[in-house]
Amino acid sequence: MSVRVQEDDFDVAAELAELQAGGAGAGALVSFVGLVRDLSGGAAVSEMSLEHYPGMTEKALAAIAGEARRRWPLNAVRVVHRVGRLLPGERIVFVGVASAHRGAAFAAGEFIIDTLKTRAPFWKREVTSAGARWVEAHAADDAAAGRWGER
Amino acid sequence: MSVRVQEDDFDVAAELAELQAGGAGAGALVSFVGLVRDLSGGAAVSEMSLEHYPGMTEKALAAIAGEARRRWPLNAVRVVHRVGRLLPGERIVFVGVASAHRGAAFAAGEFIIDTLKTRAPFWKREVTSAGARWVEAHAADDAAAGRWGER
Amino acid sequence: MPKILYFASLREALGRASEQIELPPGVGDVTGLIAFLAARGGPWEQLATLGNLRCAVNQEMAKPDSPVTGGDEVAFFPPVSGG
Amino acid sequence: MPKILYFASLREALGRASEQIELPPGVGDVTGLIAFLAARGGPWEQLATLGNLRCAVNQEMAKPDSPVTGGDEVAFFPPVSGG
Repeated sequence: MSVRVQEDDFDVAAELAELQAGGAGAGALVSFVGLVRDLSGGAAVSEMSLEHYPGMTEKALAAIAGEARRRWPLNAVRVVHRVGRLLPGERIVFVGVASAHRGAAFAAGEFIIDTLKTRAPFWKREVTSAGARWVEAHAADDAAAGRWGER
Repeated sequence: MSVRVQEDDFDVAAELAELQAGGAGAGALVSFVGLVRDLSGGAAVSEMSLEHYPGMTEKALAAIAGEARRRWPLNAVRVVHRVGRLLPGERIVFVGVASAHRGAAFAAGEFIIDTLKTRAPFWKREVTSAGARWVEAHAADDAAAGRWGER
Repeated sequence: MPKILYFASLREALGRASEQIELPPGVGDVTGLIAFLAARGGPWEQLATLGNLRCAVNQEMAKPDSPVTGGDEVAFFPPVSGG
Repeated sequence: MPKILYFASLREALGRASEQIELPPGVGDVTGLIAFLAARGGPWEQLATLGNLRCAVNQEMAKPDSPVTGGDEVAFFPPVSGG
């Protein structure tokens, strides 16, 4: 299990290779990559920045990954989340899960990103043609995380 | 939309880069990689081979990808499936989906691999310590594909 | 003269990957073709008895009553197991 | 002397990223700390009025009745929006 928070971009191929290497016996690798979208509420996004709570972020990510490992039979979990300034099209987050079976890998991957969106202390600030603004939490994210129930 | 059947291994990073390039405006990339497991029914697998039905395979994969695009708002879909001789740990199949939103990307990715398992003409033959045998279709695969209902 | 293809364990059991046959009079669908081939006896009988035999006509999954005509490509195979 | 941290839009609104305060007598939980800080007036009042204020104590999500003592690290922030 590996969780990282960093300003630099990550190498998806390297993350998947580590995931596979760390997940001996796995038959399924599921990855999620979140990208900076070029539109937000109809306004063109020129850049965004991600603030976080150093220390708590890593703890929250490790807790979410650990919860996924308790819920599903997983061989390996990797989470990388970027912070700082990001441009449209850039990668924001990587979630990788290895399991013997694909159903568990898909479910755990979706659980991790859904839960991260509501429990990990990151805040997005967008610069759009309409000015800069802090992105509000989405009700859809709360609903998505709520699907997974209480721990 | 791209579907391929090939003997050669594929480069996951290149597939993801193409997926992202072809999915302008996407905020979510979900990928699935299926690997040859080193155990099958408790027996050690030394190698396997995948037979397919040239022509029908590509049609079936394109039909499944097309169905996914009708069901979910997707920016891009890529499927690569290998055939021929494969060793434990080797990649068998890649499914990549790009969408504006992660829920659609996860659902479509899982739909494609679940449906591929029951509708695309591939047959696995394993060589284990107990001898060579054709892998029977799994009831679990039928159940997984059945979840998605009729088209 | 439909072209018939056999795959995987069925190909091995029948010792044949493909053949081109003359469609006999009265055979117009998958069920009729299976009965005609099974009548060859020996390993061919399993075409009629296998509970999980799959068939494709012109590379689309077919049903027992799917029509078969002279120019078709018909494939028989066990349930698929890819991915 | 708990350490208080403020993040994102709240940090901007309060013009402060962190501070170290003397915990006043009688303040023993998150609700009490919020009341104490809101009493500073001006922008600080929003700590008491924001419907979606989030709080963590020692880097774990906290509730209004979560205890706060001298050595704690307490953080206030808006709902998270990462990923």
